[in-house]
Amino acid sequence: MKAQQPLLETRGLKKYYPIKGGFLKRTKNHVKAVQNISLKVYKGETLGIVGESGCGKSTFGRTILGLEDLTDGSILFRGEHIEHLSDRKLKKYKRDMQMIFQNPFASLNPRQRIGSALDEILVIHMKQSKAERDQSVKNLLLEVGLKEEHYHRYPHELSGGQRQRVGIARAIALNPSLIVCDEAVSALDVSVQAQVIKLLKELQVAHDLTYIFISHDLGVVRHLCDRVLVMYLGSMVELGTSDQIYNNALHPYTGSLLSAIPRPVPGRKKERIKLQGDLPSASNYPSGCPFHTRCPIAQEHCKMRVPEWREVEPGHFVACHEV
Amino acid sequence: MISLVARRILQLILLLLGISFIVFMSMYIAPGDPATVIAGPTASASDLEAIRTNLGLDKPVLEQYFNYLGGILHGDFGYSYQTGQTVTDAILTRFPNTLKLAIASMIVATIIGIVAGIISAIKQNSWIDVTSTTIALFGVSIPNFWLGAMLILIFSVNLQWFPVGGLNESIFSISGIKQLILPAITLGTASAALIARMSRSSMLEIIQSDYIRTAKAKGVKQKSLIWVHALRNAMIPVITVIGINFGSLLGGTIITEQVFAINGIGRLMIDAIASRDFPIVQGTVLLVAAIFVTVNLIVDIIYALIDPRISYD
Amino acid sequence: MQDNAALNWKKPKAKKKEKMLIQTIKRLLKNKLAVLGLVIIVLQVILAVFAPVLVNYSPYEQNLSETQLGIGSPEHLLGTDNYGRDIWSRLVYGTRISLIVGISSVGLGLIGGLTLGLLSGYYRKLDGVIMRIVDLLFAFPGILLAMLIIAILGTSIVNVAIAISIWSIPGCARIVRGSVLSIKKQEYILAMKSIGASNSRIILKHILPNCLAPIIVFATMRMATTILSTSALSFLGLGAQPPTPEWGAMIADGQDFMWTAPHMSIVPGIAIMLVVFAFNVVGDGLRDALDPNMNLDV
Amino acid sequence: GNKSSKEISKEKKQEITYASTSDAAGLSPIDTNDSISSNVTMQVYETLFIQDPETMEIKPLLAESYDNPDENTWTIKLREGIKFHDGTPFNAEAVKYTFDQLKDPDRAAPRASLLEPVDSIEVKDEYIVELKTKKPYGPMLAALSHTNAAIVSPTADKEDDINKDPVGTGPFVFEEWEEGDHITLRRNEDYWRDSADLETVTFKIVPEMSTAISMLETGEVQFIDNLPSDLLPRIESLNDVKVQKSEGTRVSFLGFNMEEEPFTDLKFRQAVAYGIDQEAYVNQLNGLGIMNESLIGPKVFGYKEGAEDVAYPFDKEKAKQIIEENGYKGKKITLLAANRDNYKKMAEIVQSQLTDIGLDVKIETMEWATFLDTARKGNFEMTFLGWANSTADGSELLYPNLHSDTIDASNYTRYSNPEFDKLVEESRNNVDQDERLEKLNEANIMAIKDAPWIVMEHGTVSAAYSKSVDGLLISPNGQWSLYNVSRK
Amino acid sequence: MEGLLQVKNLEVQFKTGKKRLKAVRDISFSVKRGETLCIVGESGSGKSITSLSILGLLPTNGEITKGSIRLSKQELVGLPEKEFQKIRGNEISMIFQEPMTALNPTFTIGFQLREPLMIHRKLSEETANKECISLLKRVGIPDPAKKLKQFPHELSGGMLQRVMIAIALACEPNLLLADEPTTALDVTIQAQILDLIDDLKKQMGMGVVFVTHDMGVVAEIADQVMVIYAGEIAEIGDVDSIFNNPQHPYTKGLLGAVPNVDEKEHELNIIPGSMPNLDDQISGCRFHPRCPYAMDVCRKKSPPAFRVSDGRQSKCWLQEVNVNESATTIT
Ligand SMILES: Nc1ncnc2c1ncn2[C@@H]1O[C@H](COP(=O)(O)OP(=O)(O)OP(=O)(O)O)[C@@H](O)[C@H]1O
Ligand SMILES: Nc1ncnc2c1ncn2[C@@H]1O[C@H](COP(=O)(O)OP(=O)(O)OP(=O)(O)O)[C@@H](O)[C@H]1O
Ligand SMILES: [Mg+2]
Ligand SMILES: [Mg+2]
Repeated sequence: MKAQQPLLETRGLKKYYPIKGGFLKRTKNHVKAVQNISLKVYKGETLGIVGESGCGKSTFGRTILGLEDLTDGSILFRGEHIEHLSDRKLKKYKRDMQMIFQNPFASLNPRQRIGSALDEILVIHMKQSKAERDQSVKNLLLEVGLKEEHYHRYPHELSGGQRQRVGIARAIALNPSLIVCDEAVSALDVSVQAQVIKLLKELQVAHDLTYIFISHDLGVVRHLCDRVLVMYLGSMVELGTSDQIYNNALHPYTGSLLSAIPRPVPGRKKERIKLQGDLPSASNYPSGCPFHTRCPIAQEHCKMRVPEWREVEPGHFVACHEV
Repeated sequence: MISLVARRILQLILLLLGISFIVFMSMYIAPGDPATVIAGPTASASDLEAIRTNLGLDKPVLEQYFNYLGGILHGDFGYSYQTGQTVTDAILTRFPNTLKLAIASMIVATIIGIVAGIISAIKQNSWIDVTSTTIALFGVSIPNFWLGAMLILIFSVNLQWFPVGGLNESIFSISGIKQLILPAITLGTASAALIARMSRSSMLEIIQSDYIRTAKAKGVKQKSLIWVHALRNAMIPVITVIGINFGSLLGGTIITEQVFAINGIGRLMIDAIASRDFPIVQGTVLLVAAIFVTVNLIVDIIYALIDPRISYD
Repeated sequence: MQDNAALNWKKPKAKKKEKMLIQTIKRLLKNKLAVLGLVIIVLQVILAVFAPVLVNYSPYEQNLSETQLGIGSPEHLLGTDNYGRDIWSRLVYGTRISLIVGISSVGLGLIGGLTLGLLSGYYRKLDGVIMRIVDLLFAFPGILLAMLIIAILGTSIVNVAIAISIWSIPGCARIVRGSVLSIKKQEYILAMKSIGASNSRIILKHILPNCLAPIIVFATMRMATTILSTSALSFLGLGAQPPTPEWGAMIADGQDFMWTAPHMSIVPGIAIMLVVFAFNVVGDGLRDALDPNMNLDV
Repeated sequence: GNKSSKEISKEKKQEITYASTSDAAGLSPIDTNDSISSNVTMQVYETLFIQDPETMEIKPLLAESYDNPDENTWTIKLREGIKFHDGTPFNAEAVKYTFDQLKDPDRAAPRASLLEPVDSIEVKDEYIVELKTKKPYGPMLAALSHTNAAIVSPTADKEDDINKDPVGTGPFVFEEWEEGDHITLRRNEDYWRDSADLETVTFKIVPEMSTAISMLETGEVQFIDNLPSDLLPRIESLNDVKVQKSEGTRVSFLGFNMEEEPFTDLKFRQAVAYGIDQEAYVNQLNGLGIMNESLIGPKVFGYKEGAEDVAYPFDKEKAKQIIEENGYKGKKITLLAANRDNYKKMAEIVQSQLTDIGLDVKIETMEWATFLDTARKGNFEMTFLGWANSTADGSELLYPNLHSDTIDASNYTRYSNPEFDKLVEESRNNVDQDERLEKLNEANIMAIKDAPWIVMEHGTVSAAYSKSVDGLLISPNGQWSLYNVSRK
Repeated sequence: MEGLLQVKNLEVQFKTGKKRLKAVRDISFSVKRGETLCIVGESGSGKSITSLSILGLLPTNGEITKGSIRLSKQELVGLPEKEFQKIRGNEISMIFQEPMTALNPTFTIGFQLREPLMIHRKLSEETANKECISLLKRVGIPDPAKKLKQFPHELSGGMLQRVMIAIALACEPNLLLADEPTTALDVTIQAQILDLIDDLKKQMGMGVVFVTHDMGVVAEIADQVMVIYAGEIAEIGDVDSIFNNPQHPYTKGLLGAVPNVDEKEHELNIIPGSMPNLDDQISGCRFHPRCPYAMDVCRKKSPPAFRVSDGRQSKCWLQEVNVNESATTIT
């Protein structure tokens, strides 16, 4: 697996949002939403990205899909640089990279019927006749477990799970190789979530899909992902196979995350690693290790130096001085 | 906040430049000649020529425009073609009246509009709601002159409560306030109707919001729920409407000023347009534009005051 | 076989679509006020279309010996005006012009306002420029604008519609911009971007339909102002030229007779109010009926 | 007889408020030309001569007498012992100064034409002034009695702006002008005749006539004039209000563009003339208009009874016949009408009447300034115009409106007829009033027959005032003096 | 432990158009002092509506059509609004799901926190402020005096939720309703909030009704669990037996659908289909279309609530088969 060329690779990806202010609206400061992310995603795998809310997971996802202009760094898709392509050239790659959004309701136009929402993608990308498109849409609906009758429904006439299935259908419509799932199951309740997870797995096999799976639900990530990236304040904190992460978490942040997951087993209360305070705001980015302000094992030098990104064991990377 | 004001002033200057140019050009393009109006139908061709030379209208337009701008830089907005009064004087004597009228009618409109809108939102679909909506709809479709004349007929001529016209007494006197009431109602009715509709829909949305439910869960009483918790949020969109409306009110005082014999900017402008008194037209348009922008700036500041999420720095 | 499938596929669709349209209409018809409004509008349209059949007198026919007859005169139901013309005939014929001017100038204003509003809301770079233009339009006196239009385009009823429509543009643009700004943040817009939809498609197919609700309210409220504005413009000689019957002008003409023959201005005044009322309630109803989220089960 | 009325009106405050539809343009007779301004200047300034409001006879006012040593010389003897409000003595110097200013091209006085024929003004003596003309100038006395020929205080004019702060010799002294709102005058206690009864006179600006009427009803104003015919029934229904109407000098007419087809054809003009029923129109004016088809109206010098008989009276059948015989049936014509006065009313009625005789007439209305521009350039087919003849002299009507010299200026219909021109010139360049009358009558008849205009009405002057107002008299040119007015 | 809240045979209906929809059907439960009852169930199953009915805050088109709700001895159904205002925020408090939208954006934290104190405890503004500071300290907010002057948007979600809790606890209520108070928060903050509620419950001896659909959360905090499905109680009982020995097929399905963090190869159990709409006509058991064990009787007759053991009920015909004669129907 590692030998092959990565499907997607990011090198030193940065995304800053300007904070404007003052007379003439000059940029005063930046929100460092994504800091220096270098990552390889291989064909057929599912890469999980976890982290607290606001740590830049979605921004990362949007940036690699070209929905945001990046600040610095490069994105390679199948070995080609795509970060500075014009919209028209990007269109070709857009077919190959799709996204499933968190909120199944907000990600569908409330005034557009399901059928026409799916049809529209085909109109944009495929030169097909109406009949052919109808057939494709029908197949798509069936493939994600919906029925023909849903073709004419409005989003509000579907249940949450069904809506998310539409979102998935939209993502796979063009037969992409990479799908970014941004909190794709977070808004669903467990029983529906299980259905959608199953569907994602089936589709992965059927279409040889690669997923980047963004979530803050560590249970779901555990269940779905081959490798997991842990992010904190826009930076990479730890990366490894899911076994490495879940069984042998090295970074104190990963540890505290894992300890906070409520287990569905009554009476078994694990000792939590409690973090002090809230996430510092991305605009007043801490010096040194971004985690030092809340780290239970922080030392003086953590405030000064940014920790290196080290490979501790094969495929297991971590950024921490104390490991 | 200071930087907001500074930026707006910069924008205002650019806007005024743009407007003055367009006004200048439109006066030039529009048919009608100030000299003919001044001289009247009797004038001979040479009379007209003399008047034109006298007013500087014989020069090329652009030269006229730049002369005008040059004058403005020295605080000289020119002289009325008709009366020879300086534009500044002409405007300053009338502006207080228009301002009084516009502010009074805005107050009338705001109070009536908001109260009516909120009551109909609380009693949604009740007869009060239907009545107030219907009145609001009629309010926007009553021509101003008609309403004004009716008010005069009923309240001035028949009941003799208010004087028919004029607006020259101090607003701090009873007679001054009496003079203001009918025109304010006339001018404010349409705005009141609009504000009522806006407040109603905005209020309806707010009272379904989560935080109102939270307040209820705290045991907050109905009255303070509406007038304390919901009002401030409901006002945010309404204030924009009030701001925009205030701008158009200033432009819309013409008919009210005519009907109530009020010596104001609206009448000055319309008379000036009718007599092609370009400097006065320019002056009044610039003034209205400046006020419009200022009012919108104030609206933005009020925004920031009632909605802490907005900050301008 | 594929053809067959496609055919089967299409059939229920056509049926279903029809049903949706009917459903919207049904939803609208459930709203009593909206039905009342519809009835008024339909009546007005009937009046406009069948004007010649519905009147006994030409709207232009003067009878200087029977001027200012009051309402309920045996020969003239709504009385006569100061030239002895039958007010009912003038009202009926006036429907044509006033409705056309009202609807077309609100329509034109919407086109202008929507364009500016959509562009400035969607493209941040255009926002500053367009909003300054809008400020300019707001601050520029309407009468002067109308004079410009006469100077450039000449006087005609079409130009009236144009002049009045320009007055609606800035308000409309602001409202649209506001909605666009909030709709733009919705996830489904991002979703459309992620599948590579062009900006024009996003604006026209996804943003526009979702910002219609406030526009409907604006447009219906605007009808009144518009019809009344024609009378303000007749002062400039812009507008329907006499003796054309037009409601705004009829009200303005009746102004001097408000004390002696009030029906001359009240009758067209009520006609305008009815139109405004009708369009408003239908607009409100339509907004609700078109909203797919409203659970107005039929 | 103002002394006696003063006794009677002891208890009533001697004040009057007049509602004016618009503001004065200025308060200097030299620099203004509009009737609103002259309403005020009439009370503050005085002219050398004055027209009797009833008889229209011209009498000396500031002048004591005049003499014509020859046709081109006017020697005027002035009244002695009169002072301007600022104390400057009234004398021949003041008259010369005023007239020189009026004629000065640099001052661009709008009514410079009044003294245009005057060549020089000389001071012969402290109280004798001599005007010399190039050609004999018949309407000289009328011109000198024109309000814009009123005499101003030279000191005030040199030192101050009399347009803002007027100084004359009249019965009222200027007190205050709040532009756009009101003008206040006070009684001149040192007036050279008996002082006026009224202590204070206010000109209040009330643009809307119906508002002015309401104010008359509530007593906020006591006096309005120029009553619009449509509102007359309402005014007449008011208690405690008197309405005065009398014949005036104003004429309103339908003018043809004499340079445009088909108006070049006398037949066509005749047909239109036959087709118009002025009586039907005048009947709509509630008595505020007089039907007479003579161009020079009965109240204007130059009118001789019977002149109207040569006009083409209303005869629908005849009109139709001419239209049909000459192939004008269905002819498309645009009727231009300014949005002012009664022009729209005329337009609606005339349009209907001309439609009846087989023409296809469209009305085009315009706002005044645009109209003036358009009409002046001759961009019209036919239009309505009016002429308020403040000097009430027929040559002051015929010369500016129909003489070929004034084409491109005030001769909007572009009528050009050398024979007619000659008659008008003869009436102007003659100081023998009887001969002038003859010439004017001849010219009038010629123009009526030629029909460049169809007279719609001769105006009336009208006013409505509170019954407490006494002694108000409106002269046929619409002007009035408050000198003899009192409240009782 | 004494009985605090008694809900009996609660039924809630909504008016939409001409139809009436039953959102809550015949629900009964009780909560004692110091006890936490968790209501779990799919989205739309009626969890929020149940808790809102207790507080008398149903949406305007909703109404309680049957049943009784008693707080201590007081009947809440049909209580006049004026009386209810005295109870809300005082004896019963509620924490809502979205802290961001549940606080008024235009008022300071201080204002919103002061209010219940001033309304119910009639404190002066000054004393209320002091009280607020100690409340905020109690919910673990650093620098409380400064926070009082801040506006909701200036605080993070976790902070806001703590403020919400402080508001709810201001008058030391006997009963705390928490409607998904942690769903919008991420795990680390969720853990803090859960601990906080638990601590406070112990300190004050409140009864807590906790609405959630997260089984992990339930396991952590519940004493009693009520599983509801499509407006009906599927199963109710103490937390251990519900998790360790679920009786109702729906409860089993729900538990099986939770991914296990500790075991990668854990097979997710899928409940096929989706919850019926409120207006769907379903004969028999409302769960039967999705139930793997559905029998004939399930399609025909709606099951009664079978007693499984003390305080433990399951609304499923399987009970009759399993426990046959020992099962007692409770209505
Ligand atoms: N358009 C934007 N302008 C400015 N700041 C932004 C913008 N979008 C995101 N941010 C900021 O960037 C940071 C990362 O945001 P992002 O949405 O990527 O976080 P996330 O990890 O996806 O959070 P969540 O789990 O809540 O979705 C946050 O601090 C956010 O406030
Ligand atoms: N105002 C209303 N009018 C009509 N139906 C409503 C209304 N409010 C809620 N419902 C319906 O009542 C049912 C129960 O809603 P409720 O909010 O209690 O669900 P929930 O279990 O809290 O779901 P979630 O987990 O999504 O919060 C749902 O089907 C919902 O659609
Ligand atoms: Mg995100
Ligand atoms: Mg809920």
